[in-house]
Amino acid sequence: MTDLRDLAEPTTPDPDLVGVLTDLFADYRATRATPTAVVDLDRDLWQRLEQLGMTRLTGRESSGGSGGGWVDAAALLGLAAAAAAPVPLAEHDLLGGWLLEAAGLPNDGGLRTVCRPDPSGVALNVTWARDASRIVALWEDRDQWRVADVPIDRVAIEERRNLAGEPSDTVEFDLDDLENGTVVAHEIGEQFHLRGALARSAQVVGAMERVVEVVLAHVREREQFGRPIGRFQAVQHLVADIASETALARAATDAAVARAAASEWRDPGMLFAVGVAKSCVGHAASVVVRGAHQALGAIGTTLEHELHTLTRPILARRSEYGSLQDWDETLTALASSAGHDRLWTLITTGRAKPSSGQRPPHDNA
Amino acid sequence: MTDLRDLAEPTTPDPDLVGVLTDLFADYRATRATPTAVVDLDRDLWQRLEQLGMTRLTGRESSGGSGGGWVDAAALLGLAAAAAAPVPLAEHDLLGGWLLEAAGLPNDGGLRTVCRPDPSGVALNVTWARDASRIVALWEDRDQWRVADVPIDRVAIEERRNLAGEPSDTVEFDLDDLENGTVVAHEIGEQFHLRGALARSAQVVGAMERVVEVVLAHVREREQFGRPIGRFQAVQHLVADIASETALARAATDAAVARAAASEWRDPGMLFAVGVAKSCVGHAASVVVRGAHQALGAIGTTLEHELHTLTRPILARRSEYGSLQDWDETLTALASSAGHDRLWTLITTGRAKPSSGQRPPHDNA
Amino acid sequence: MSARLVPPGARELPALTDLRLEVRAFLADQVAAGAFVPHVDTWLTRWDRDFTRELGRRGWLGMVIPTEYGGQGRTYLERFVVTEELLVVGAPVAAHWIAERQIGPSLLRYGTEEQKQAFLPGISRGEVVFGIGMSEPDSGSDLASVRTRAERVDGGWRLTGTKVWTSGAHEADAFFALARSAPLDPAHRHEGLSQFIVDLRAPGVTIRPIISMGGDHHFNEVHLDGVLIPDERVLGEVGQGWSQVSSELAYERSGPERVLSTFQLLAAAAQAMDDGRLPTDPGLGRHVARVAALHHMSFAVSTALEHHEDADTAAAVVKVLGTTGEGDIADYVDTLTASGWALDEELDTLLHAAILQRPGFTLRGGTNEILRGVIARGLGMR
Amino acid sequence: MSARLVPPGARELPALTDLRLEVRAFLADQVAAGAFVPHVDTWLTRWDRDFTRELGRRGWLGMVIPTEYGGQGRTYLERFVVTEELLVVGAPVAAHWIAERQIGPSLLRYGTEEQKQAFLPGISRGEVVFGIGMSEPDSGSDLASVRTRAERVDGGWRLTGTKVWTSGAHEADAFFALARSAPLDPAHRHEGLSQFIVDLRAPGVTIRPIISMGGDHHFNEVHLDGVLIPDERVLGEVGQGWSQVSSELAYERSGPERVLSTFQLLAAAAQAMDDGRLPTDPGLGRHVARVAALHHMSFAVSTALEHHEDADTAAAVVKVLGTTGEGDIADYVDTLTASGWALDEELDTLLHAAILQRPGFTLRGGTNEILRGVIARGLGMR
Repeated sequence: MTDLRDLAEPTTPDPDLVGVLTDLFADYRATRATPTAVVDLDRDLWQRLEQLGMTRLTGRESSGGSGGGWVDAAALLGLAAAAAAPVPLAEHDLLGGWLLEAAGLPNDGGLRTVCRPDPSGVALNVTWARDASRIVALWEDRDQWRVADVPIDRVAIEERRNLAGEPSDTVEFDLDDLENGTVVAHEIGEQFHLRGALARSAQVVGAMERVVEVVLAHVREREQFGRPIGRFQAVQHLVADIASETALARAATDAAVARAAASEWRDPGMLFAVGVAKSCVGHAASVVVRGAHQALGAIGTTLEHELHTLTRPILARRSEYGSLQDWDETLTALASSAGHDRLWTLITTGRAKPSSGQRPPHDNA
Repeated sequence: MTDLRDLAEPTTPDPDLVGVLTDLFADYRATRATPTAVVDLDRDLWQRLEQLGMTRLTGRESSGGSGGGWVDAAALLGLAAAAAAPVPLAEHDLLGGWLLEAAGLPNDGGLRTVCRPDPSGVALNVTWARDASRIVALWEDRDQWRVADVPIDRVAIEERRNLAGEPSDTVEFDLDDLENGTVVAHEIGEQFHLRGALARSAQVVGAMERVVEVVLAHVREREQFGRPIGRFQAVQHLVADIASETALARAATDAAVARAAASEWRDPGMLFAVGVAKSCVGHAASVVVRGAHQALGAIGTTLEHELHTLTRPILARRSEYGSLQDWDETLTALASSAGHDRLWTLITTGRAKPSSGQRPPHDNA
Repeated sequence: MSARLVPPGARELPALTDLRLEVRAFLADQVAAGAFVPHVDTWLTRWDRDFTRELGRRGWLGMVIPTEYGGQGRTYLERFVVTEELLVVGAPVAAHWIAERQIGPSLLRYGTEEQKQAFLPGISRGEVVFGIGMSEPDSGSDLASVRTRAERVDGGWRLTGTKVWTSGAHEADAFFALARSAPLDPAHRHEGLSQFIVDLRAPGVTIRPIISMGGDHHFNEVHLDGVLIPDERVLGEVGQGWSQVSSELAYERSGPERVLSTFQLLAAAAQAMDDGRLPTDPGLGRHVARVAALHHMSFAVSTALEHHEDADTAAAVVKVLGTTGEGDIADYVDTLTASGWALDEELDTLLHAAILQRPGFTLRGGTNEILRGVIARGLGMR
Repeated sequence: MSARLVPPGARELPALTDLRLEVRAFLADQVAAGAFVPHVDTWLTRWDRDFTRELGRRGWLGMVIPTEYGGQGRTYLERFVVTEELLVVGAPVAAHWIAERQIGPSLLRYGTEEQKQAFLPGISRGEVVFGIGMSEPDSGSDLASVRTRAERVDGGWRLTGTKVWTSGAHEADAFFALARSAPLDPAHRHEGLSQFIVDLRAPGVTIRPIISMGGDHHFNEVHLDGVLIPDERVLGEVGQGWSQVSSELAYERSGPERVLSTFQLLAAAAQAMDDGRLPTDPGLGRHVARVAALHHMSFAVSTALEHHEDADTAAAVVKVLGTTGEGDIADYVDTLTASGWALDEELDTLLHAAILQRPGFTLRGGTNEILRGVIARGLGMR
């Protein structure tokens, strides 16, 4: 019989890492304050993560990172999101740290966020901008992509908040600061949107898995008409549906992460793989958020309940790095370009044409 | 207190007419043959309807019609569709008869269908073409609309069938026969598509109401796990959903029919009203067909069961006179043209702009 | 059994349309003057006593209250069009909503002459503001499980218990409380309940806020600690609370507030599509069509109620479809919207508010699970 | 309890991909040569013994049957990719489907050495064609309610009863029949059932067609009138029929045929959008994404089964999502298609077939209502 190891490679994160993080976030959950409508950076948690090397998990060891890959990083993002931890792991490490390395710029480890300013130097909805020491900017300048690592005191910040109540600021750069950006490879500029979209997918899936747990605990305990509401067939089906959609979103996200990790993002099928994850995650979010709030009832809409600390970020993040509609349109374009004879090839390899590269639309996250 | 009669006018069909038709179709249902995959015109039933004046219900009395209005006609279409009666009432009377009257052409009462040939003289999916004695053609000829009443032996028919198994033929006209068509008013050409779409909506709603009855009878009688399946909460909710969607489709269709009847189709809001009906009916069809077959189980997929004599025409007709997508796009165009400040005016009056007229897209039924 | 769940439709005639246009013109002026900023779900979240009193002055409150009690003596159909116009424009109507929708009609039906004289004129002027006290901790959709006790005392009753989800209690003058006036008989759970008119400033009443997930304060816990209710503030018959409450459900469930809570968001999305700020998408047309159809269906139910026809099942249909649609509009617009792409303050504000309010749409006034059961019963399945 | 219903994913490695491409190239040649016309739901509706035998010759049947029984001795993962490739291209695979999916594995697990020798080589060559006899009139999803009786006789059993929805029985050689070999004990309904291998040409077997709503003949009623089954054609243990049948459910429910039945329609729609025959619409991307995610999920379940891990709940998730999606694709394309607008023979043919087959997707192999209950149980709710 064929050796199974030649056929398929499991893509699971380092169990030790998962163990450490599970304990850390369990502890965080047990000691955190009651939920609030406005959510600010938790610097204590950030320091604990920093001490464990988690804030620069994917950075090269030569530049002070932990040398981890996307499989572990996606696990970290998911566990943090399940704990509704207000820390900019994606922005600081997977996007900002990566851009600095790509540009060969030094990284002092200070908290960073990232954005793509428009030609006038303005970037909208920059998460955690007000909390960063520097902001890593990426922009397209006459067919070249450039990166700059701009100190926070060189930008003007208009404080805003996203649906999750987190900082999501408007940042205005001094155009002088952008003028001398470091040129990076073209692929860096194209990958940024994909990496951001996949990081968001991993976060949303992690939060949705926690939502399923919260819902299950509730429907087992809460009684109505003399029995736990989880005994009602309508509630069982509703919970089965949110758990199933979450599982599908997980499968799509894991597959994209595995492909990214195996190819170090060089696989030309990454656009399709990320699109599949973003689409499945985004549609799952509709089902999961609606279903969870319906199952929890009025209590789930109160400020003190955990549920909204998950559902609000789920919806906030599914619209980052492209709307759900944008990604469905991207997939539609890929699918119709693949046409009848190559649709299955697209699904199995991510390539619509024998040699295709395609940029995502609206990729100005 | 205000007199209610000044505020709202009920729009219900003539109860005597409904009584006669209910009896007629009950009798038809009781005596018809078992269902078949291929459905042919029932000439006996057609004759009985003809004897009652139903085949020309909306024709002017001066030209041999019964002088009925759209409210009664919609009731007739719905009851006939609920009985899955294979008779071309919409084609012959509401569309064909109306076009002949509009063109001032004689109507000998012989069975007619209608179509809109393209410039090469070809019309696709012409229902009941092979069974007609003449085909009423409508086409646009250099900004003028023209009508011709063409004998069946002057056209070439390629026999095809629609999803319902009914004749839905490709008809090729001799261009000579179309050359001397009678010019009709512009509004006739524009109304044709709307009248066809609303007639189809009335048929689909009638069939869906019968589906709800079939489902209810089944779930009360059929037992599984020791009790009627209608006692299971999941089945109750499924049936509640199909009945609710059917009710919504009914409300939308009745409103459009009432507006058509009150204004004799002159109300500029008819495009919106028909679009609302076609959209709600079309989306309801998805829910109702899926839900009914799910509730009925395998037995409902057999040739001998009544269910498919309803669900197949429901789906066949919702794609006639514009696809569901076409109509949603038409409504989107109207709604975005109305914009923020006039969206509610659009909903209450059908007018997107203070003086608007708009043609439906893809109106080549 | 009939597969027809909803009464036949009716066409609005010019007398109604004139009223509609009159209200619409007034509201357009108010918006233009900045008297209020259009918003979503305003019948719960936007409280403005001045605006409410202005509606009273114009004769658009107490619409179905007879003139001898200070009302307008008009029809449910006329109230329907006024209500629709107020909701679609996102006007601040929370202060009078509950009184106008159910307190007034309940008082008319079950109140004593003294009670009618005491409350209806103030309600019609928009000066007396009511809440409603039904739900209790853990009662959820099972209203018969209320545990607030009404104990007979000399000349009245003493109420002890806790009501939750009482919207606007912190701003209101009084509320109707459902309480158990006789011990629970498990075999007849719906018996022994009574309704009381409770002055929210009476001794023994404590009101604590329940803060919503968006940080807003609309709901309250109302603690009743031996609150004395004189006999003349019992509503209707002692022990008949359940049937009194149930008889109002069709009015409570079929109104346009079960359809239009997110209409301002839909309108903003239509504008954004026209302006190119949102991608053109057939989903807009689909949602507009459903709102239009529900407008007809809700009107049909109002017509039936005006004729005193039974419409409980039809009202449940309106509420299930309408509240689902309200929420679907929020989710739909959310799926079209990309963060970081463009700044659209108005759309963002409406969208975020709609998303935060959405869970309540299909829970309040009977969950959609309960209501689908009501529909199944109407279809003869239970 | 874990919220994780589905086993972790795995990445396909080149050895599998090479097999995939080999099968794909063969199938492309077959289509080009006109050996078959791609269609929807071919694992139920397209029966071609020649094609099946050709697959056997190429080593793509009996994939998981050991070589000593004439099989290929390969893995479930290898069978998985072969199966996917056959389904997406719409190949005529009905003749071997049931044998390959469940009869072979069941014989391997429960069959006697003689039974294995008797059937497995023929199955692996595509020469012995099997059906399955589970459902009965009125049994529906409640399989324990089967009433076919197995009566003990000298040297064997006599089967009497009626099986329905037996696909391909009119073309098959034999089927597995589930029958009651001991009287029903209402307290232990799952006991007293046994499985029998029935020669469909044996005396006492009568096969009558059940015609589907589209006029096609795929299903049958199989009447068993005292059919003699020798002891050596009892499968597994007498009285253990229920657990034997149940143990195969994960294999039966999680396969790609629960995802890909309408893939040819989806592919045709993608082409039609590219050609401008259908409007460009983001729904295409949404459906393609779901198919892709289900491909990963179904592969993950196969990996777990290969490792003999419990995957009943995960299989139910695949089947619920997959079969719903198959049907949604049919409905989706239908909503885009206007009658009378353009003639597209290929798309029309696939669409009509998909619509007519659709009701079966979410019924066969356990209805989605039953399966959502299975998922709820997996979540610890029942």
